[in-house]
Amino acid sequence: MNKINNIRDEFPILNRKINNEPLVYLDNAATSQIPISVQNVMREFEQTARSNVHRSVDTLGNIATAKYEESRNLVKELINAPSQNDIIFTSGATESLNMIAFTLGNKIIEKGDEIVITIMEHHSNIIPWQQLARKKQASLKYIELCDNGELDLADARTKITDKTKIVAVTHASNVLGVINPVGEISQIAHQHDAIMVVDGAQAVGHFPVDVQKLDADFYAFSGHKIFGPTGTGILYGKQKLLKKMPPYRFGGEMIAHVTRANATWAQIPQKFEAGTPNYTGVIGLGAAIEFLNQIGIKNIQVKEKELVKYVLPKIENIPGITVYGPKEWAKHTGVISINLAGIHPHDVATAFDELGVEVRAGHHCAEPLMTDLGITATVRASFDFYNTKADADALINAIKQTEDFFNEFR
Amino acid sequence: MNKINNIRDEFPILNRKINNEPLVYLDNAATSQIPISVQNVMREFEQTARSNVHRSVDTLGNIATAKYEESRNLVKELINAPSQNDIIFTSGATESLNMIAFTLGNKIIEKGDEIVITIMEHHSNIIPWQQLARKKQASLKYIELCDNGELDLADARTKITDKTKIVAVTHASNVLGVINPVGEISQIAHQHDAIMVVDGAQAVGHFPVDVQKLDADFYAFSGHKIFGPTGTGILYGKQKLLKKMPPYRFGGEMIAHVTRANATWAQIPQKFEAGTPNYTGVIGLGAAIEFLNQIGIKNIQVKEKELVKYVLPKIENIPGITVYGPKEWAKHTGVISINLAGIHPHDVATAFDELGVEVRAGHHCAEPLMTDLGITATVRASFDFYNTKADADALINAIKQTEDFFNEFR
Amino acid sequence: MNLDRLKLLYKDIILEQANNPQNTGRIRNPTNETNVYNPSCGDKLHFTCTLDKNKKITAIAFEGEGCSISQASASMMTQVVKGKSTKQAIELSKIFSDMAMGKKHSQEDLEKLGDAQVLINIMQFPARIKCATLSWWALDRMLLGEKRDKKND
Amino acid sequence: MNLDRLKLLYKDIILEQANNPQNTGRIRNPTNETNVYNPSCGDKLHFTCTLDKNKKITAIAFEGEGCSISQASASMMTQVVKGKSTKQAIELSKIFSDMAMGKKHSQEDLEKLGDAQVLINIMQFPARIKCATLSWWALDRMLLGEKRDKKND
Ligand SMILES: Cc1ncc(COP(=O)(O)O)c(C=O)c1O
Ligand SMILES: Cc1ncc(COP(=O)(O)O)c(C=O)c1O
Repeated sequence: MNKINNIRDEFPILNRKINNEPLVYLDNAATSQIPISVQNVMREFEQTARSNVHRSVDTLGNIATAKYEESRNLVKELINAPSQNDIIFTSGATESLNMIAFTLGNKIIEKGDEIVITIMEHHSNIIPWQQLARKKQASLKYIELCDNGELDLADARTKITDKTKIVAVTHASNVLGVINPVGEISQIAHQHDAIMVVDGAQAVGHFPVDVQKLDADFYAFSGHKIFGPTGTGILYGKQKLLKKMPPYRFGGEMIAHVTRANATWAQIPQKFEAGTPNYTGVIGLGAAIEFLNQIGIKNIQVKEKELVKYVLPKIENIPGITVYGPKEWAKHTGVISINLAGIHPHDVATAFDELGVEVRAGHHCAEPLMTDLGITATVRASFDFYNTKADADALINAIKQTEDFFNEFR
Repeated sequence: MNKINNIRDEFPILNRKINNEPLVYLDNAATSQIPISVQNVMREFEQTARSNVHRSVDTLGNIATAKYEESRNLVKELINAPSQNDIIFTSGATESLNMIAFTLGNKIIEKGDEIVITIMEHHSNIIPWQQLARKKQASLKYIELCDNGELDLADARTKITDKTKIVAVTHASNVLGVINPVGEISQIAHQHDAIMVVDGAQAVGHFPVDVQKLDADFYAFSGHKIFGPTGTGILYGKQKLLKKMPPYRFGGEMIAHVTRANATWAQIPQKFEAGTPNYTGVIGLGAAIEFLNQIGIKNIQVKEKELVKYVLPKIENIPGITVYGPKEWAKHTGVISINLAGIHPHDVATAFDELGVEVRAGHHCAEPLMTDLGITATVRASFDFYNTKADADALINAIKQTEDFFNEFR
Repeated sequence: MNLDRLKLLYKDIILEQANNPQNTGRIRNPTNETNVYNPSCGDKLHFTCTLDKNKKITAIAFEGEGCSISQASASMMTQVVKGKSTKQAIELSKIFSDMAMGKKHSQEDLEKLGDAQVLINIMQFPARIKCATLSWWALDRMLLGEKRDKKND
Repeated sequence: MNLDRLKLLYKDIILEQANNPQNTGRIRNPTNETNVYNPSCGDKLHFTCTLDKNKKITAIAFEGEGCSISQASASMMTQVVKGKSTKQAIELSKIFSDMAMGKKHSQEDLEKLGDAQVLINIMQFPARIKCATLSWWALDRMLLGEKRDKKND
């Protein structure tokens, strides 16, 4: 745990000021900060071995390719995939999810089929399925929430039927801060021979993820949310499904043989990685995973729990506050969405910003959920392991001051 | 010009050794090196303002968004686009080209239509069109080469007809080192109401590019080939075509409004930038363009010409050498593809690597061109402005030593 | 650590207007209307107006959800342009947008904006400029058509 | 600045075999065949062989283009496995692949590889290991089916 306490040195941004106040960075669900050590790995690579990967017999290309593939291995281990050939590098969770919908989804979904998602999904895990369903005259069904802000597993059992071909569920919500029972939903999906897609954008880096235990068919997440570089993402897929999956994009590196009239594809995973990949980014992603491993994902989980245990009851005690999602801290990730009675979330965020507290206000790319909750936006504070109790206190104070400021007028 | 001479300090990698020999980096067509100043801009951003872009009312998000959009403006100016709303950020030239094929291409191509490309295209500008043509039962036609290694403009006039809906041509070849008359082809395409797509991956950063003068409808290129970070790319498109173009990928940032059943799209260009973009990469890309501007694209062009003028005749004079593409240095970019009689390109590249000379051996993602030339691979040396006459001499020496080594045996 | 600077932005009149916005709802049988959307925060507003034969704005209204800045700005915009000619309205929009961007402008011009001029400090809150300019952009769009789209980006 | 170290890799026998590869072409009516492809350089080779009732390799041939390492390796592989049982051939493939990766192996094992053991220095040229292992991987594929696909990746 000591490692965690000194770890803020790895993130110099945490020492900056915002509007003359010390930065309190509580927007980790949007993007997490990146450690110096990860930046150094990329810098070192760029200054000593930058070279395009694959299809090369020179020393530099060989070093770059080896490092790139080493990151694939680190990802495999991070999520306990059976093989590193099950790991496809993408530009982010959004691309990972689109890739499934546009390739395998497009191939298997037919008129009358059903795709089941949940009402708490991020747009990146809604619109690809929604548009696929529209194109194919299939139907898109939503698993609803219980009153306690959790997913309604009984509803999942009703919505997933033998007509269901794909079930796509977020592992952890970017609005409600709830962790979904994806293992159970996976079982239900498989009982109906449906493919289980898990959006892990808010899960990986916060608690241990084991794609085999979850029995997920696909698992998607982003590098920039796990202390890695932007422009990197991952799609894990079961080999047997990747074998059926047509290529997503065409170009260099993903081919076996090209003639004027046709082309054949390289082996998996290269088949799905057309063009020069974000190789420096992927190497940085590997460094970010090593950073994660060094701290220990379980330590991160404990630290985040501690912060939520400290701050959530305090928030709930402030008059005029609505908290969305589960009310018990034990059921919460570091993501906490709230509203202040009668004050618009953007006005709240501007007030918080005056106090150095950086949160996100808006629909968080989850408009159907907002509609379902009867609101248009929330204020979201999202904690990561490098946040402190002082950050939590600053948030509490910001809420109170903001209420005072706007209520004074009324 | 002095700026150019001291500029190697910006690229520490150029001081490294390969197999105990000083590195002679002649693989710039695959990926160019990245200056320290560009790395510093990204590092500075990551350490002081890293934050997700768009949809944010906090200070950090606002700084990040402003810098991100400033890069868009720099790209606009670099290629003289009419508006920064014509610039879409992608992950690379490959994605840019796929984007057109999968969206507008998919929308407009019908059975019996024709798509015209050239035989010297990179796979990234072949396979998307080839697969689109196959899917739509359209035909894919190739503009052939003249005997002198240049594109046959007369053939272009025959191949492009009123049935042609799309013409896709590389601005400069990544194998032959020839610059194509894309302005003229653009005219021909427009006479037949076809859309002109230009692959600028080997052009931008080497000589001035003006998309309006070329009258290109679309123009694609990659950041990692213009001294920028990996995982960044650009698609320029004429506004009137972008307005007709359906979205490419679905997710966050690209929507106006989402309900359970449907979604509407954000304005151009956000409509085409789904998910968290590679924002740090794009900010680095902006820095790379500023670096380019500081040196002066014309100075780069002059320097590259000088090197080619020096080295090409020397190469041609070595017995047993075949040079592909134009024979005159004046018609050449820094890209020079050769073969050594009776020695396989991979064996050549291994020998060169022993001498510190990093080139690329293979089909260079241009298999149809290789087939057309009656070969399977070439050795490609590609010069950039930071290369020197000493690098050119090292290449000449490497060729001679390699010939001696392998010929001794016979 | 306090919110004093916030008073530059949230003046009483702004919070008043935000809590009791004027000219809300829809005009029946409008001659012009538009939907606008602020991509940086998700606010959506719908505007309707009626132009008479002389291109005078005889009625104008808005509806939709948003923060207090965008609600107040919409309310103040509709109040100041009601009764103005299209040309005058477009001129006011230009003045407002210049003011919001921190460009220089004469006191005389500013006064033409009526209550809306209290938003002058918006330029000190760059993340919120779009909240203030959204309804003026909508006015342009409603009166001039979509060709002015680029302005708010 | 010279090419002395290259002699570790390009021994006379390798260049000889590359210039005059043995067992080229195609077996007629093969019992097994496979296409392999080296994604790191683009080499493509096609292999055919005939197994008799006892699973002995009675004939084997290859065709296709490639560098001198892959040509020599294919030529030497076909020579050493001809007449061997499937089991023996797979064992040789394992020895070769271990050798190429720099794993330890007994002198006795190495000698089973015949001429092919001259490729032992390939491990000092990591970028070329696949050129050497390609035809052995093809052998596995041809004899065992595609389930061994991962090996060469
Ligand atoms: C739950 C969830 N899914 C998907 C995404 C999309 O990730 P990205 O924007 O990195 O592609 C996000 C992040 O915003 C998210 O929170
Ligand atoms: C002419 C040409 N087009 C397209 C590409 C593809 O670029 P990228 O791999 O960066 O997507 C390349 C680079 O390899 C190229 O040389």
